[in-house]
Amino acid sequence: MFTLKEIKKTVLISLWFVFLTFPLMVIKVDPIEKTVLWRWHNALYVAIGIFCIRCLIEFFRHRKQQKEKKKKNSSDDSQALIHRILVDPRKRNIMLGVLLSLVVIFPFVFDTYQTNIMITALMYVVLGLGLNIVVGMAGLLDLGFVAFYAVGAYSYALLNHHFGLGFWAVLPIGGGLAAFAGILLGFPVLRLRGDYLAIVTLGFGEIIRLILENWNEFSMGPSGISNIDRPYFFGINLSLEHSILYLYYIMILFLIVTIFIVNRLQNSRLGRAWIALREDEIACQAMGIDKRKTKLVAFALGAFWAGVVGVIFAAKTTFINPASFTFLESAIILSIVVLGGMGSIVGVIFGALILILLPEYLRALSEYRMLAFGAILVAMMVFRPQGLISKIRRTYTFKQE
Amino acid sequence: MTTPILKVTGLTMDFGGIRALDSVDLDVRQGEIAALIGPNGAGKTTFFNCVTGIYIPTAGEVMLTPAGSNKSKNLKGLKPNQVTQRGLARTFQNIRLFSRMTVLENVMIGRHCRTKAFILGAILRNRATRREERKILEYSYALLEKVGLANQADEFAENLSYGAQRRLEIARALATEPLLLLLDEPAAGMNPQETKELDELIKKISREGQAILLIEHDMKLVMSLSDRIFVMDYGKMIAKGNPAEIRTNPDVIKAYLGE
Amino acid sequence: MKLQLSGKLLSTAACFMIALSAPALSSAADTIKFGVAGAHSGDLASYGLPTVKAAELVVEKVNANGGINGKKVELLVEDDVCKPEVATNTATKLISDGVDVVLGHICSGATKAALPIYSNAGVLVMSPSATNPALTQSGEYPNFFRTIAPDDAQAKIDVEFALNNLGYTKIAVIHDKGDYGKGFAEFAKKFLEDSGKAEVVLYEGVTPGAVDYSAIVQKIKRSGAQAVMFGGYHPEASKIISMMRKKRLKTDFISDDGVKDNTFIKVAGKDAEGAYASGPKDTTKNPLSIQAVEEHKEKYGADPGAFFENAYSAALAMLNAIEKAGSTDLDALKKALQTEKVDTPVGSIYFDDKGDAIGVGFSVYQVQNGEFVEL
Amino acid sequence: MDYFIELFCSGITRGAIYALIALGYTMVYGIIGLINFAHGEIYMIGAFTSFIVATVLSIYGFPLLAIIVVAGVAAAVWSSAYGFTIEKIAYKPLRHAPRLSPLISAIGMSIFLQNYVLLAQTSDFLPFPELIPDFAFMEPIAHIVGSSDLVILITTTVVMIILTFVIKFTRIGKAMRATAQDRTMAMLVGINVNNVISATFIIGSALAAIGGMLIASHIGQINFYIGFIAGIKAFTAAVLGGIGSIPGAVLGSLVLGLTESFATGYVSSDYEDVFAFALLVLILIFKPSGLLGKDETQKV
Repeated sequence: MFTLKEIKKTVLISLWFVFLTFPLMVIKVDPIEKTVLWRWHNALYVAIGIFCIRCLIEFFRHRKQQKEKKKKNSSDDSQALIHRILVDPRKRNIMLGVLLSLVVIFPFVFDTYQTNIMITALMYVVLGLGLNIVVGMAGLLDLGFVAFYAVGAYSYALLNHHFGLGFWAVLPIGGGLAAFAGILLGFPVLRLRGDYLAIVTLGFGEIIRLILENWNEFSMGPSGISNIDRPYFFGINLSLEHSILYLYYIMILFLIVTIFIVNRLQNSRLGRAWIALREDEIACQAMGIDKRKTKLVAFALGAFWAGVVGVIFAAKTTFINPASFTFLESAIILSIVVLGGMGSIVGVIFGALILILLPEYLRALSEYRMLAFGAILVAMMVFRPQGLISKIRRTYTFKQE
Repeated sequence: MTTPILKVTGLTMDFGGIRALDSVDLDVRQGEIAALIGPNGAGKTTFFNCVTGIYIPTAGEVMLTPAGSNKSKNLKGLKPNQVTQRGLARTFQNIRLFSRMTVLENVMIGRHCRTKAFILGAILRNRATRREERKILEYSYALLEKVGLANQADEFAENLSYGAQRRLEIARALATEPLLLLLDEPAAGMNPQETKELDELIKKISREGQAILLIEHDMKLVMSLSDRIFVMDYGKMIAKGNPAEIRTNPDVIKAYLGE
Repeated sequence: MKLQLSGKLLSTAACFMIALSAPALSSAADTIKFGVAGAHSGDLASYGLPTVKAAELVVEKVNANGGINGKKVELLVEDDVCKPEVATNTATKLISDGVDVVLGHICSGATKAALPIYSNAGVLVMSPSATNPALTQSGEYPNFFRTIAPDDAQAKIDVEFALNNLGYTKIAVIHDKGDYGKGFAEFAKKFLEDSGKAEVVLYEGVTPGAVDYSAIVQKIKRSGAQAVMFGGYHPEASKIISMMRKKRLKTDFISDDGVKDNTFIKVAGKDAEGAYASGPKDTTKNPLSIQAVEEHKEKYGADPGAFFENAYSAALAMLNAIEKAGSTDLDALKKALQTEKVDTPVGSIYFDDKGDAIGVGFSVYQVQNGEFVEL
Repeated sequence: MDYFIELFCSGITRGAIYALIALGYTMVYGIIGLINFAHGEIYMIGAFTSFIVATVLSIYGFPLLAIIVVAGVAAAVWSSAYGFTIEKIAYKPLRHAPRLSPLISAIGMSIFLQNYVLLAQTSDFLPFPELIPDFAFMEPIAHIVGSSDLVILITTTVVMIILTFVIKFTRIGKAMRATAQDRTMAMLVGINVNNVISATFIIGSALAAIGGMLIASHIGQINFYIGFIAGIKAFTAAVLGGIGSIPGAVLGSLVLGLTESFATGYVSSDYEDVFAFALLVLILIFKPSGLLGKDETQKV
């Protein structure tokens, strides 16, 4: 299967990587003691490692090509399975039923830790769905989404700290304030396009974080706010395990509501307007769509979900400080949307579960986990650039009288 | 005589120091097909852009009057979406469809400014919203049938043939229920067969009482369709009249053939 | 409706959880599970990784000597990236794995987020580096101990030194905007103002990681400060002091435990000469400290990093407490920590009832000829 | 007034530092429209390579000048190699992918490279050898402008001039401009677009490496995380100046550096970044394509 030429090429590539990694992998210097450590064995590891990786990639590419040759005529069904299920209402209901019962019994099967990280993953699903409105549907590249998340989290933390307001009371307030922040951001950036918009939203996110960090009187600065109340359960203060469990079910419920609403938005007059806006702004306006209003609504709705999840986040960790709201967080949420497949709700769910659970399960790799995370992010994009699940084309059934 | 649907007076547009439109007057009457012709760079598309709100003109008036009414609306300075809302819809010289949306969805977008459902309606999907959605669907589908694209309703717009994309743009513009339809070079790049079909389509729409203003280079098409023709050169209106008059107008001949 | 449903589930779940969690806690009979939590990746990894190495060294030695009370010690190392939300996951992970004691976390914020979870499971936590005063002084975290002085204690030492020993009257207080540095700076400012002896002529935060600090140095120069009191870690400290010397500004530099690190001297080189930093007493002459550093050099071929000695000491203290208490029960461990003295690289220490170490004696050091010399 | 001049000089130095990194961002963006988030990491790798080479050479007792030249060349060579390889692995397969996919790939690459250096070397801060000695003739004004400030300033200026020249007049420069304008057309007139893109990455990375060496020498320390923060700022500067424009990147960097410096000097360094980003937002509101960016008037 492997020709001599290919092997030769693979060897050359391995040698190139040996050269590439030579200074960083092989040499280690101690500038104070003035000693040089030559770690030649690392060069060998690199060579062998790259050789194997390349062989693997070639092997799979080869196999895929052969497969494609075999069934050239059959339609692309690599992703059709999930869509087939979603399209057929009976299958869909069965699947949803199975999924729901799995989700409900999850905490009883697994331990608190698993439940805990599942809550985190679910939070990111909702964050992803929120950002999906802005980026996936309306096509507005937002790199500062974490700002709205922070607004929500700090709303709860501060209102709880100063006025003792409870979780359920702040939930809508946090969402509302975040939506308001979304509109505030939206106004100045209405005119900006593409990457200019991206950098301004990035700046906005940083500004919010810096204000939280520096304005001690308001936000208590970098030392953060501790002892935030967990959600009360009808006035009863729950123990830690119970409140994690409680939060888990709150999150599940909230996720279902979110999916329901986002799905309806997507298939509405407003959702169509967002997609049209993403496709062509000028034509969109010429068709009578108010660009400003549509954009602002997208920003506000996206931010609303972030704000609500922020409130849940503060209630979950019981402690927040600005360190949780860095640019990297925005990048992760954006990765969820893109990885899942822009504009696809199912995709976002998969994307969030993968990106959030992956680093947790990669804990076994300990110090290599972020290295692996970065590599996987690149690999997923290279092998599936359109995302895990690309959006289904919506068809309308039309009966003529 | 009834008030013309569109009455443009003294429309002027400056870009920096260059005067692209110089006090242009034009009017389109109820139910007629008017054409705007002129050599390349005469300012025809600039005229469209000024009328539809993409550019804000330096001076002049753009008045739109619904049929059988005396209430004129001034369109000058309005945003493109407001212009469309008031009843002026256009197509684009270089096709601007929503390429990753289906053919049907493209037309449904055109219904946007004639419908109302918003966030709450979308979420609750109450009876009024459902009825509205159904009407959007029916209206859009009927338009697709009119332009002959009903059997491709679920295709992505980008997968249509060139001529079909042009027709889809017309359908999309019609979906906004315009008082006046502006067509920017609808036949550009079409083969004779497609042009012939377009000719029939425009005539069909016109027969239903739709007022149309078109920019076109294909003289055969212009002459066959138009009730009246306006000729521009170097940003000025140099002639207007019926096809026969224009054909023999010395200024027009000079503009097209040079000195 | 849905809420009531989840309420029912909740009570069922409660039964399950209690049934499950009871054996989990007592099952760790064969080994002592020693958790290490902190930033092991990301921008703050350089403050978390030395603690892992300290724990590895201590545990290796203890196991080579037959373990504690006949049980081997097993390390459970978990990353929290210094983020509160990750720290709660780290903590639940450690608890799920049946951890007995935890060395960590590194950042005060992450520690605060994680503590309630450990507290709920009755697990002892000892941090080598979390300096936020509230951690011990608020009384909200009964399971928390630390081998580092809280911000206010450090600030007090530095301020008294600057006022009484150096006699300065105009001082610029600079911090790195982080929870550690800004906490320190706030106390320093407060003590300086309360003393009535000196004026805070400048109080500002610098952005960590910035490519150039000359603007803030010019501002310090203009303020006419006789000394800069810096709250933060050594990378920013060495950048600022180098920039000050480059701009020919001879103002004295006084800082905290985060700067009293050999890396500071290595990086700032000759610019570090004459700088002051507070830190645990006489570590450089303490044989245990010398030994710990030697062990590190031997195993990892480099000098230890930040908070290494605090971490080494914390590991020794916790293992000693387990040995003396004969169990890993929180109350027994607390009692042992509060009564039994233990010899560590930072001194012979035991703990007060709030959780701060006693006997860590703090003093001020000055860089002289490329070394920290105790004054 | 003295204070003003001092702050001004600080701002210019900072701006020149940003410019060295921003040029790479703007070049890559100009050609393939990608925000290359891994560019900050290339800069970091350049700094690390020059650190390793310089330290090894100084241990073996080479003279300072030789160290500077060899370390600089080594940094440029290896950084270019990294830039080239990263483009081949992470961006080239995505050339026809949806617009955001390469961005995510770049973010992944950035995380990967950071942790690669963390594991291959160390998490600690390392002292960077002082490659730029204090010039005697600078002594009278050393309290305002240091020797390393001067070297950075001169390097930035020279690099900008050479780069402008290369892009305006050389074959490869013309090919770059053609590719930037219309990739398909460039391909049709016989330009090897892949080579042009590779060349862009190589040049941009080499610049970042030189910047890495100079800046690390100026600051005196490095670790694996320096690229991220510097990268974000440099990117901001590139956008401020109009991304895709070489003089724009330099101008944007200077404006950003001066803003930060004056914000620190006259207001508070607590909020220097807030000022920087607020300025960015303001400029983009009034000039949506940056200071020197070409206005993208949409042809209708």
